[in-house]
Amino acid sequence: MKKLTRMIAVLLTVTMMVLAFAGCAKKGGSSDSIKIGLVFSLTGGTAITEESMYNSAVLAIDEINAAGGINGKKIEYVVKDYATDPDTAVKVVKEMILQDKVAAIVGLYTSASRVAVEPILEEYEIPLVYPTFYEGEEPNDYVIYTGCVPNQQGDYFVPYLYENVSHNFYLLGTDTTYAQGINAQAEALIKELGGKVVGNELVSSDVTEFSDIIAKIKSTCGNDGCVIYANLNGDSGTAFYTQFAAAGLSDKYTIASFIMDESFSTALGSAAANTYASVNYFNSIDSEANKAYLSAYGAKFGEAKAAAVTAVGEATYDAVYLLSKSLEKCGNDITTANIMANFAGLSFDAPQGTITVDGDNNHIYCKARIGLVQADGTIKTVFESDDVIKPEPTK
Amino acid sequence: MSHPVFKRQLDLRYQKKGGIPMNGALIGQLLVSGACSAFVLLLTSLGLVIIMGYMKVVNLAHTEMLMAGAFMCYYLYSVLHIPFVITLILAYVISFLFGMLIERTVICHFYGKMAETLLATYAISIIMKQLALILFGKSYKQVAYPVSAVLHIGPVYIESYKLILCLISILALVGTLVFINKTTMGRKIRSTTQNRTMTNCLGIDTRKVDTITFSHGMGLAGLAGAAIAPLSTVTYSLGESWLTNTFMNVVLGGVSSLFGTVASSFIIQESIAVISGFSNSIMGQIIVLLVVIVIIRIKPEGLFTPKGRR
Amino acid sequence: MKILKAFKNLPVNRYIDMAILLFLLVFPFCSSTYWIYVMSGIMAYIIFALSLDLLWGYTGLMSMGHSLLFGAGGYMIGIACSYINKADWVEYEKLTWFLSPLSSEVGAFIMALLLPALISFIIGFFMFSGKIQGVFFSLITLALSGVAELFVINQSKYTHGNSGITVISRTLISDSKADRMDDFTFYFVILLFLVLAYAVCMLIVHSRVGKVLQAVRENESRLTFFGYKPSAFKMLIYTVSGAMAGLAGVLYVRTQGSVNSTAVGINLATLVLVWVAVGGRGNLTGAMVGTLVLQIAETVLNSVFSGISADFAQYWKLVLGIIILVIVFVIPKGIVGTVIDIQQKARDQKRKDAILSKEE
Amino acid sequence: MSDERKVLLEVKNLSVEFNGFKAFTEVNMKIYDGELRVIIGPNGAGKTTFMDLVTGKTTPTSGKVIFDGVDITGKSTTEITRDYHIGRKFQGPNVFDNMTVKENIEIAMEGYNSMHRCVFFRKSKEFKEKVEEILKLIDLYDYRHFMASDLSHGQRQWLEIGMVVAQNPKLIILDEPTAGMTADETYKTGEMIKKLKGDHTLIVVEHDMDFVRQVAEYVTVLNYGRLLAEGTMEEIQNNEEVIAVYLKED
Repeated sequence: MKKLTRMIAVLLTVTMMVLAFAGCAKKGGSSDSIKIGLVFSLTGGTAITEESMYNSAVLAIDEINAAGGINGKKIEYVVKDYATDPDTAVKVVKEMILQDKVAAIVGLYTSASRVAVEPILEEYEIPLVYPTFYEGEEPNDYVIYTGCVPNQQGDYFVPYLYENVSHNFYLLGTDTTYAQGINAQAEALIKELGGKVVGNELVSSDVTEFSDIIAKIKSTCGNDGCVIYANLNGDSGTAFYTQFAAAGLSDKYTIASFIMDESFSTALGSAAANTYASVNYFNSIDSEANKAYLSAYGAKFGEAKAAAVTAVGEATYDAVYLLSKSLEKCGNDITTANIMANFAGLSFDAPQGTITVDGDNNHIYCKARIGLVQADGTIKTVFESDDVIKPEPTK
Repeated sequence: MSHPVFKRQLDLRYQKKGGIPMNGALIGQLLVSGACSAFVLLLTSLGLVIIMGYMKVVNLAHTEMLMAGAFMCYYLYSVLHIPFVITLILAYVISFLFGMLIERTVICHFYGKMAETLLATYAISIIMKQLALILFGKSYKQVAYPVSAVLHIGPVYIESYKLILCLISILALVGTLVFINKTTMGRKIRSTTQNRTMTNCLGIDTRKVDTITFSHGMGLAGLAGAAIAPLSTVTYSLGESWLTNTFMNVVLGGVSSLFGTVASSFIIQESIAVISGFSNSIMGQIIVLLVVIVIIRIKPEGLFTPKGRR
Repeated sequence: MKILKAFKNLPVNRYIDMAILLFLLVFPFCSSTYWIYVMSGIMAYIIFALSLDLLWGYTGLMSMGHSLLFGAGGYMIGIACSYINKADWVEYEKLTWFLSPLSSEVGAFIMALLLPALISFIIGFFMFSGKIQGVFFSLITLALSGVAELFVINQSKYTHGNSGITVISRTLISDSKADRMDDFTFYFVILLFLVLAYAVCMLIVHSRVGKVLQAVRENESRLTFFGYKPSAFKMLIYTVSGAMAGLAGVLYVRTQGSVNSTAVGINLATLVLVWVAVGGRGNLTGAMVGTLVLQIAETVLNSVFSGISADFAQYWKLVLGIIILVIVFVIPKGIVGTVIDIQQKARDQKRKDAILSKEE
Repeated sequence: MSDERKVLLEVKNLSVEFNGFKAFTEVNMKIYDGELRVIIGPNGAGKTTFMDLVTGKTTPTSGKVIFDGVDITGKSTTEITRDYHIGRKFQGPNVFDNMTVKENIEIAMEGYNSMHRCVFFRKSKEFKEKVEEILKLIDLYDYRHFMASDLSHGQRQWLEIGMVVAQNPKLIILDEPTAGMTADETYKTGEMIKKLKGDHTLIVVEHDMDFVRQVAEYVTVLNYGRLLAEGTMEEIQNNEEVIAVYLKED
């Protein structure tokens, strides 16, 4: 018996040792390729949104490699799942930096995960290209932001709605820093314009039952017409659109949302029809670059998936291309300082039009667009700013 | 640096508002909405209460069963165009059979061991969720409202589908009550809960009783999932949003009485609706949950425990 | 000789403890920085699991919301760090009165242990004096954890909402980058705390208090007939466990370099239950083994599966679920629980034989 | 029995009602210091209720319980056990299953049950000796490292008796100590109880008449929550009322 217990103890120790040594195995990068890391939620709460991001990143890498790579070097990539969990994001980003020795990282969607990995980027001095529109922050020295920020959305969205829809706004949002930020921005703009905020409400992200909020909207907005400025995430957002339409309020009031995108609109169908969206890219943009992007996407992942490509997907596509351009400029001297420096002023003819990295704050110049969701689920651009807009992430 | 106006507004947002002028019509509307929400909550927690109350099993896979039910609704009703009523019945039957499978293969080994059942149901919930992710893909799936009319009663409106949901909820409750209180099987279930050994001695196969109880609980969860599918979109993560609410409801209602669950559904949803009328709905949620806990402290067995033995 | 004999008579799990200690001591010398970091996080989680084992394994109080205390500790550090380093989202000038100790680094560390202890004391006082028992205790703690997550996200003035807070990593008390240790040193700091926490646990469970706690688990009402007040003991252990969970939170946050709302949430609360249950509860070793095994499995699975191919990556959680299910099936008492059982049976048999031969 | 002996426990007009059901009606009883009192009575006679009332598990509707000159009516179980030293053995063996025999006894040991006594507890030599002595008394010394759950039914009964003795109470209440035992074990238990008699006052509630004959000096008979008879074993055996009740039972 004693022998058995001892054997178990020894066995346990040995397994653990083997595990420890297995962890030591180093992969490293080869001389004829450049290794980058992709980190997206392949499982977890936001995996739906991040699917088009991941696909676009792979598409862009394949295209670049097919065109001969970067200065003759192929892009090699590792992909990690952070499962919409900031702690896991920290872990896998560290793994990519320390184990896989990546030169740069592309990915992440949630603000929590971005905030969580920033200290690691600073510590190991590895650049992250963050392809998500978000609430804006003091730019981090190691992050390139290829999504738009509120001043490239709301500054045009709110006045447009004020002019074209109604002077009354009911502000609604998931209790996130993002929704808080843009709703506060909207409130300020509405006051400046002379409009009226009739309601302002945050709900927790697990609310999928909106009876009481719809009742309040109906009661406070009355018969004057109203913009429901609803920045609700994920399941909560789709539930609101559905229930709002079912309550028969779509004719009286108009929903406008930063978060509305093609993955929502194609699924929601008529429930989302005639609602407004605002972001820098819509699937329906009529340009050669966009057509090429979507057809390549469709060929690789299926036509149905191409119809649900969203702004974050396109931003990831841009992110990989911008990164490759920056790496190209580095030549054989690929260091983080060079990569970051080369981003400044870099331009790319993206599917959404030409975008340029602002060297002052690592964000991109892009056009503001406002879209109207059609009954078939596509989003038609109804407004486009004349020129690209300077990003102001701390505004 | 920050835009001055924006900064000022950021400060403002911490003095949270949300309160709006109240009037009779709004209060009436909120009460009606609250009642609808209460029935939805009742429907979604019924299966959980039954499994917890009659079997002392904390079923962490409950909310994933809601999710599975919603997917059944999507594939049967939206894709195969089977009539909605039949879809609901099918959702119940399929979930019932699934519950049977789970009970026979997994849960039956762990009766009376709370930790083990918890672990097993947790593992099942992970597996169910990941399978849904892999099998049904990453996209939002929409189930159209089976009926879309909106009824107006004076100043108060109500969506016809919400009424139907209330009806489904009541039917599920009444059906369960009849099943538990009036049928032979129900008597067996109650006696098994009271005294397992004794029931066994009377020649009743308690294993069969357990299977039926668990399957019925899972069936109800599947039915509820199918019924709430049109309210939102159907995704693999649908279960997550129901976790806190359903468990909270069971805590307040007490596990030994279905009437307790009915009452607590109403108390929770009506108070959230009314409080959110005055202040913001998150604080409403937090306050209600804390009040619930205080109530339990005073009545540890839950609000409505049956007084004597019947 | 006497020592050798005492060593021989130890329960098998003490050998495993020694093996784990040996493993943890050797580990950093043969692993990469990444794995040292991963193991640091796991050790913080082990302290967390130990705190739950005191409560659940020894006292029979199944807290389904233990992360509430873990996160409370973590957030104290987070708030202090963002205030002291003036994070760009901080817009308040001064901390409110009850958070004012957070304006100093040492104060924050003390608060991070005291606040969870206070919270658990209040919850404990509230529940145990009201005879809330069994499944109700579990469900209420579960609900509290859910409420805490909502609350933390809602109080964005201090907590930065759902985005979470960045903290200076790999320091113990200091909030300045200059005092940062390297991964290797910090690993041993955490290991030291782990050994301390383990020692405290051992001290408690082998003391009379520990025996009383086990008696509470076994038969609470019987204990009152021996003149004990079980509620006082339950409050005591809940408070100690809370402080320990807070410590784990601090160490974890310092390893990760950030804290966010998932630290107080239901997800982590359920996870820690799973770790303890998989390892086997009520013997401390189980909590450690369970956490080690499952956390390493999670890390390796995620890494290996995404290494094979991206499409394969989404299967890792499925495999994790299946592993847990298999464990619960094959060894329902947990890994260590089963091993102890085997040894116990063998020893009992030996003693029985001895008694029989004496009688003859 | 002379009335000059010190009265340890006295109940005066003790009654209790559960939802209108009178479980215990106006009972008066005196138990003297150092006595071994056996209480018998058919099912539902109020034996368990009597023990619950004395140990504070049930609060009486009216009447008083006086222990050692102090009114302990309505005090909590913990107080009564700790401050007034009444120990109680339950009907089914009610022990701490997943703890060893020795640990069971140690938990029960007198005087270490307040919080600070537990925190600052060190095993003294006397403590160890006392534990050993009790283990030998209940004949479980060889089994001291066994889990209580691994013992036989009879051994578990003894263990609980040992635990009650470890409390060193002035009054020991034993509820059917021989339930489920073999004849041999029952006899052994009887001898054990006789050994205890000198140092403690004992109340034994029992069904087994052979056992009662073995140990009893003075017997109280309860029926329907009322005191039916009191007297020596001989008197009781010849009491017609008692015979009637017991015959009716059989």
